[in-house]
Amino acid sequence: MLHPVPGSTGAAPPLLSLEDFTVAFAQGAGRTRVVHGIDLTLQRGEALGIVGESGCGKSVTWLAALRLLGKRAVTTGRVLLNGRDLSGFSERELADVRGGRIGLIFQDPTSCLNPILRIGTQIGEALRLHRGLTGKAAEREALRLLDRVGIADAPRRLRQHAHELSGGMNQRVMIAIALAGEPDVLVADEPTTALDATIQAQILDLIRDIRRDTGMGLVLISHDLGVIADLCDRVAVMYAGRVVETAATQDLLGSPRHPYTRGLLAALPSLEGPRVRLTPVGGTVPSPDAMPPGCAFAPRCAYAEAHCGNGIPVLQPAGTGHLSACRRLDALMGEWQRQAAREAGRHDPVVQDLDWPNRDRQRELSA
Amino acid sequence: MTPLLNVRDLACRYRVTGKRGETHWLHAVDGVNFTLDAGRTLGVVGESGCGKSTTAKLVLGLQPASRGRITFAGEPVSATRDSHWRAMRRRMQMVHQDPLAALDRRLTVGEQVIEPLIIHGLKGGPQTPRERALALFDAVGLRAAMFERYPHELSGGQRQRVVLARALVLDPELVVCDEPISALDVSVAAQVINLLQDLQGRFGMAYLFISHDLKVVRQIADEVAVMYLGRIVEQGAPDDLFHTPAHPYTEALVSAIPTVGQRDRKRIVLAGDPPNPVDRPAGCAFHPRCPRATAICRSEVPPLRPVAEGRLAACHLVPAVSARSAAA
Amino acid sequence: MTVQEGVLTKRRRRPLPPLGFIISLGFLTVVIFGAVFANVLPIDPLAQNIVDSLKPPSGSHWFGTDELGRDIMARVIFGARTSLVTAAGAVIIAALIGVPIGLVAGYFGGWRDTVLMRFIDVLLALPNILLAMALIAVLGRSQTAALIAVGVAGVPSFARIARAQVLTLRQLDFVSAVRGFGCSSSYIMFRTILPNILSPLMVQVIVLSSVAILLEAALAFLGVGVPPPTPSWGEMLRTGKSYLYEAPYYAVLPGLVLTLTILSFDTIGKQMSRALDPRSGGGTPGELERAGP
Amino acid sequence: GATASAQALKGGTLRIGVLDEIANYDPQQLSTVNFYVIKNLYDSLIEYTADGKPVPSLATAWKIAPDNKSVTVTLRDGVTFHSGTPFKADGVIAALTKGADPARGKNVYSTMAVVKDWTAPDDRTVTINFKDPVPDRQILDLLQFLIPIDPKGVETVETVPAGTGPYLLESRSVGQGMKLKANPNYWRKGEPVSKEIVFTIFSEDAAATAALESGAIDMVYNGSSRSAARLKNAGYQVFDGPGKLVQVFRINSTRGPFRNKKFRQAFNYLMDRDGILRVGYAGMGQVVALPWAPASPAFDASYTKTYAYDLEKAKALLKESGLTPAEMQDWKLLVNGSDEPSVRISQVVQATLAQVGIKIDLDIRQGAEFVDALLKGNFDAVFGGVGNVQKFPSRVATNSIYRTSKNPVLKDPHPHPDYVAAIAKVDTTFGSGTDVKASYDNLNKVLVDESFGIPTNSYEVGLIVASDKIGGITPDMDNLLVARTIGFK
Amino acid sequence: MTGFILRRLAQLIPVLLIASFAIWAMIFAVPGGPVGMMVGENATPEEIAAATRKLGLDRPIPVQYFNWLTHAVTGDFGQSLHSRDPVTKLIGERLPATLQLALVSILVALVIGIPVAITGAVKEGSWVDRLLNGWNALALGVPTFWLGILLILLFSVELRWLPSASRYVPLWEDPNQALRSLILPGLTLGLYVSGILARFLKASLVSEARADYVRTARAKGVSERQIVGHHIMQNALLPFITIVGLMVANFIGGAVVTEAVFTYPGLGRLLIQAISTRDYPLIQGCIVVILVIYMAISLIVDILYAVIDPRIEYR
Ligand SMILES: Nc1ncnc2c1ncn2[C@@H]1O[C@H](COP(=O)(O)OP(=O)(O)OP(=O)(O)O)[C@@H](O)[C@H]1O
Ligand SMILES: Nc1ncnc2c1ncn2[C@@H]1O[C@H](COP(=O)(O)OP(=O)(O)OP(=O)(O)O)[C@@H](O)[C@H]1O
Ligand SMILES: [Mg+2]
Ligand SMILES: [Mg+2]
Ligand code: NI
Repeated sequence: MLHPVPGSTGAAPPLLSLEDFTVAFAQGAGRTRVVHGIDLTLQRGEALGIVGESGCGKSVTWLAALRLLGKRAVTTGRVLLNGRDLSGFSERELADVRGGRIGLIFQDPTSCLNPILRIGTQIGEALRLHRGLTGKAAEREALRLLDRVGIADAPRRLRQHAHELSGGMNQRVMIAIALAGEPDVLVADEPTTALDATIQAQILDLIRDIRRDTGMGLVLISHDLGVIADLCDRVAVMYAGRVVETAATQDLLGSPRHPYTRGLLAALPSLEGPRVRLTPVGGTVPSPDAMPPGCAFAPRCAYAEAHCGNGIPVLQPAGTGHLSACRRLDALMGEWQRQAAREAGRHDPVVQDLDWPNRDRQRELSA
Repeated sequence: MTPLLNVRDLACRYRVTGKRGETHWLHAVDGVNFTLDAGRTLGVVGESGCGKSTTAKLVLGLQPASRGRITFAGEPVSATRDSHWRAMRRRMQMVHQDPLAALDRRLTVGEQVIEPLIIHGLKGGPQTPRERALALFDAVGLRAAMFERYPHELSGGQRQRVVLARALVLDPELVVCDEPISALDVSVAAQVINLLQDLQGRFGMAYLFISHDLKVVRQIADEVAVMYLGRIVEQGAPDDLFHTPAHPYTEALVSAIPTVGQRDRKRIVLAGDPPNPVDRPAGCAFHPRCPRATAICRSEVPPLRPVAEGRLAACHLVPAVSARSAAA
Repeated sequence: MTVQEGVLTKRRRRPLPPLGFIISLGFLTVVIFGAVFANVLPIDPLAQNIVDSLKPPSGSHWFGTDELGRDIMARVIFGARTSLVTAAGAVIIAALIGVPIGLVAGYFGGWRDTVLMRFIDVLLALPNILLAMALIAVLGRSQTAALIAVGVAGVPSFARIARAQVLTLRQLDFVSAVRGFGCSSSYIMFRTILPNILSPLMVQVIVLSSVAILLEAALAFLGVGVPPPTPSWGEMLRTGKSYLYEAPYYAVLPGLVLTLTILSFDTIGKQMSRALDPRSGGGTPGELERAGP
Repeated sequence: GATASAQALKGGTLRIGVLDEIANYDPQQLSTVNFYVIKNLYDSLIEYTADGKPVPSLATAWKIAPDNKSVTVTLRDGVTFHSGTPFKADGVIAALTKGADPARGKNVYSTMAVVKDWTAPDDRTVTINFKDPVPDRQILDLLQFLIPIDPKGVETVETVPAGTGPYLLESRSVGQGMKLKANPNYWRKGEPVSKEIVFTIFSEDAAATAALESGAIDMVYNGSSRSAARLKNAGYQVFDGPGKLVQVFRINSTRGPFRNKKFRQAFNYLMDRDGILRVGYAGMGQVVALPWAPASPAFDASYTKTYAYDLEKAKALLKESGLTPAEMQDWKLLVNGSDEPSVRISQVVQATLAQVGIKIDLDIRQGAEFVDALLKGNFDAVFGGVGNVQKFPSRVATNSIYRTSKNPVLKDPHPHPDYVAAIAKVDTTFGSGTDVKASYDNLNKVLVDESFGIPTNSYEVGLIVASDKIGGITPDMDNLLVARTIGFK
Repeated sequence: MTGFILRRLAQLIPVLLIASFAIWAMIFAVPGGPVGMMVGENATPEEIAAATRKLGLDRPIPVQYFNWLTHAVTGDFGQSLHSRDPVTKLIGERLPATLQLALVSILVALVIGIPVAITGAVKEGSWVDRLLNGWNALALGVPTFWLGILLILLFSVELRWLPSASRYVPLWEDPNQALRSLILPGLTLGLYVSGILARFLKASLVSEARADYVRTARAKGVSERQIVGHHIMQNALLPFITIVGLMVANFIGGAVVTEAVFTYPGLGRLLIQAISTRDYPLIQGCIVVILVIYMAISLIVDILYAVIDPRIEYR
């Protein structure tokens, strides 16, 4: 499937788009910027995956876009919902958007539910706010929603509290609450990270089904490429507060065009194929208040050259619907293609082990 | 040759208080058997609460078992804190999940690596404690300069290296790793996995490697045990086990793993939640969620028995192979 | 994937402490200075001048004189010494008894916990002031008695804090790790756990200091504290209260100093605990403790 | 004499602030805490006027036998106890019996020491016989002290009042106060004036005076001299009765440096009596060097001049004592912590002693602990008020420090035989001649010579501070509160 | 639930036994006995001996304790040695006074504390918050006896509006008089407690405000007002109940100082008086009552807590 490259707008405006969006936190007297200018679009009904290491700004971006981070977070840039900028919205208008146009679910479902209110009350609250339903009508709708998210024995569950339900069930409840406002987009922030593998599969299935039935858009945040690959049409890879690569899922997994994405893929152990030694990305993510100049990934990048330290690389086309923010994109693309051809069938490290403090000793050990 | 670690019919239960103050028994581990040879790695996988960590603590004698027997290099392991128990500590060590939590924020990492030597009074010997600790720093790939740092001044990967160095400083024969990489980022996790493998190659200790991530276990283990509700339901070589799971639970678990490579793979989605260990289902504990359960599954507990070459499974539906061919 | 990873690798710039904290610190410094150097100051809290009794504040007697013509300011300064010495001694006693109780109860649990905590419950159920008065009744009225009584009243709070801290710490991996090395229980309690709970205990020391000063003053106010003629703030309030008509300043001025001292301790304690609570953006216990290096 | 003015007074509810909780209703357990109820719930056999003249009360007449070995009392007719029982000789006998019983006699017991037995020839007459001849004044003191008790209520008198007094107990709330209401069958005509008395207990003098000033109460009984002095200036009425107490610096002469007579005598000069009177009692009272109130027959003002505050004389005596400075210091001054003036004057003495190089500590104790130390003689020195100083001189021996036998402080045998002899002399000298005077002079000389008690000043007890609306206050020899004549102007 | 309550009640017994024995043993360690106070300072040895015998104080301590205990379990706490009144009567007279003061103080504390806490939490970090923090520090730091003195100085000495000495008048008998008596001590005590309550409530409001479910509520589109009123407040009030309960429990015997300042006839002062006169049965009685009430209140709080908070189970 082809997606319009941002900028080459089609007929209708995208459902949701971020333009040069930045987020900073007030820190004492100064500010620490954690998201450094993001451009992202989400078409109606599309599923967009966001991956990246911990702390790269995946959650903050979306929470800040809906102004859910409180006063300490300062944002710039635009957040357009159907072409209207959310930053101009009053708290009231925004409240309608939250839950009404954009539903959110989070990582730890149990702590995300109010511990002393009944499940039914919490679903009912969303129904009242966004659909004006109360009393019997609300209850009927709540039952339908619980049914929809696959909770058996719904009438009883409505009267229970979060701690009486398992994590998987609570995540279903969260989804039901998100669905209550019949939103256009569901933003799911690591919805399965806290859940077991078998439960994770259930939830992912559920989200897929709901999307199929309602045509709702999806922003799925995860650090697990597997989860994203499972559900998303398109992926954006974030690194240190920036989007470094975005492409259709298959495209990105098949031929990653950014050294960081390649490194991420190479570091993943696999259940299939022969067992090979993993190739980790050395070093660690720079902290937001100590960003390297130029490309943030350069200090860890095996392909980095001197000029990577000057100026921040911008996203540039790297194929159809494929953007990558690397200064050496052209050079590397050629190199990788040659390498792929040469080593077809062999499983060799994609990237070199870089910041390994005792590289020589390491060799000796593995010998 | 006797195995390094031999666990027979291990069980552990906790007393829990119910809603109305009544006492229940929670069978966290319920009849676990396995052996582990020196220098080998046994991976243990299973869902949250299936008893992995409890098994680890029992094996190390950190907690008394309610049933069963553990022998370590021929000696029984008990949880009575006597001098024998203390001496045994030198030979078996543990690596925890969250490296930051596993380190004392108040001490430099160097001091913490030396601490076990001090506790065991190993101040003399060919190396001073500091030399020994520095040698291990080197082995786990930490610069000597980091010796004086505090845990929060290191990165996640570096902290886990410190934890490993500390575990190895007493030269243990067995290291129990309880989800050692779950708290780490993907790229850092790969560093630690590699390091674990390298260290085993160099020092030859055995690993009991616990994880809920099948992919990681496959990467590191020589043998895998799949646990479900306090029991091992399947055991075998990782590749075989993950490619041709014998037990329906293993099968579902493997198929549930989202993988980068295969999209739209047919998934077996299990219905329901993992059962409550307080009231275990009768018969095969897995039967309420098992798509293939039959009458016998509801009534009889399936024993863990050989089902193929080097493979054990606890399922009524999988035909057993004869003991002889299994032993081969 | 912990948040701390990002936060802790770099030490953040800490904002300047609030004004109240600085003022409190300044005030306490003055009080402590006065208490320590009271002896070398040219003042005598005991010198009587009966003819000049109950004179309002003036150039020669800034705080006025009391019923025996003694200089109230001199007595307030020496009273600081009584208060601070009693409070310090009491807090030390409370910590020396309470912390081990909490450590043992929390670490071992089981019957030791039950027995020790029942004991603490009894202490707790009796209001501090009554407990202290009962002890003073046994020990006789003296500074030592006041010190012990206030100290014993502070035992439960140390015991409970220590116990609660141990209960959380005991679960933590680094404690299990040390245990896994095969060390003794006392090693874990006193070498591993104790240093790690020092910071919350320090906060408690500050908080309890203000409580101890208050309690000491209250005892003196009720007439069972440090016996006269030793100057003591509470005793001055007690006596001053009966001269409310003739000499209102008598009760008001020492009370003001007492109040400011308590407020200062309180402010400092609060600032410290804020610094300790990572969620309120201060730092970690470890950081505060090693503020030097 | 009060009756005349009582005519002009209106009754009503008299609201009186007091500072103590009563111990009980037993009239024989007379202590300052009970002072405000006894004379209102009970009547004694006779009463004294302020200048010491005996007047009838429940006894209409009394006749002392010529040999001073018995007294015959005629009882008033038509009086009933609160229970309705008519007052007869058995009421007096009940009191005598109780008073002579060491277990129940309480304060009366020691006074009863001179009594041999008693007879009641008829319902209206009681004769009390003495072991030895007893001076007149001492006999009158006994009659004034004897309060008839309802024979039916004598066993429960601690909790249920059993008297004939002008008021009945209406209700009591422990720690808060009590309410008395007028006895409708009271035998004194036109009395009590006020129909109701509400006693409110204040734990502090300041609180009581504040209540008086705010108009919440009409008078304060037994408040401190200090606030009385202040309120007097503010226009309130202050009444001090004849029954003063004398503050005595009591010395345990069986201990430490106090065994040395010269050392003890130095204390006569070490007392800054004026300072003590001012600091302790706001100047209300007199400085004294002998344990007598001015109303006492043994009162002698000259001693006060002779033994005025004089550090030089004191130093000389201290030197004469031959004690080393170290020997002089090793003691503590016991202080009654519940008594504010004591705390203050003890500090004055402490400061004075420091000036002559004697450093001492104060041993401040409260309540039971203090009394315990006092009773056991467990102290080196202590300030304590002595009572009965306005009565027959030998009555001073009812106070523990002045006791001639079984002295709890000085123990037996009495270390000051001269003093014992002087008291005996007073007790056996009858009449009103010069020999009586001589026996008093001798006692005074011995008292200052032995110096085991150093009187400093007399002070008021049972002070009454009243708003100007109040009138008709009757003074009592012991300064007990006599409310029956009090009313509103 | 019944089982839970019974179990908790059963736990009370050993505490009471230990406490009462400890106190009994302790009061005999105290110098001075009740006899002196009873017989007076001028008493003779005979009187002392007679009184001692009469009180049964000449018997061995364990015997005395056992005697007391056998009576106490039947509800008979003996007589006050001093006033000869039954201990239960004496305590019964003071308890309502104490409870009345506790009630008024808690009301004052709640009326001041809750708005302060909510405003502070909502405006966290602003100057209003700082101001209120300062106010709280003041409420906590000003010793009650000094505050009491200042209040007396102002309202009684200067303005003469209110009595400086408070009395116990039952509220239902004469509300006006009762309030006049309660207003100063209630304010003194209430102000102090308001500081505790406000600090505590604010802390729990602030920490609840950081909880994940609050973010969920916002994400649902719930208005800020409702989030505070509905979600945060309800959760924060739960632990608050404990504190309020503890405070009330502490007032039963612990308001001694305020009682002393205003000469209020509370239980605490009765106990102090009993200690000072060595009135053994009264001391025991008071302490047992204070302990029982303390534990009863904490039990009630626990039950309330479990009833209100669905997460708590009866243990
Ligand atoms: N409230 C906050 N105040 C200050 N900094 C914050 C706050 N929330 C997040 N950050 C910082 O912002 C950065 C981005 O955080 P974010 O939560 O978006 O990461 P993430 O990509 O979602 O990571 P994870 O995978 O761990 O959820 C991090 O460095 C984090 O420390
Ligand atoms: N101290 C304890 N008291 C009571 N129950 C316990 C205790 N420790 C563990 N359990 C219970 O025992 C069961 C097994 O726990 P265990 O920690 O061994 O699981 P696990 O497999 O390690 O799970 P996870 O993957 O979440 O770490 C769980 O149901 C757990 O709730
Ligand atoms: Mg996140
Ligand atoms: Mg675990
Ligand atoms: Ni598409």
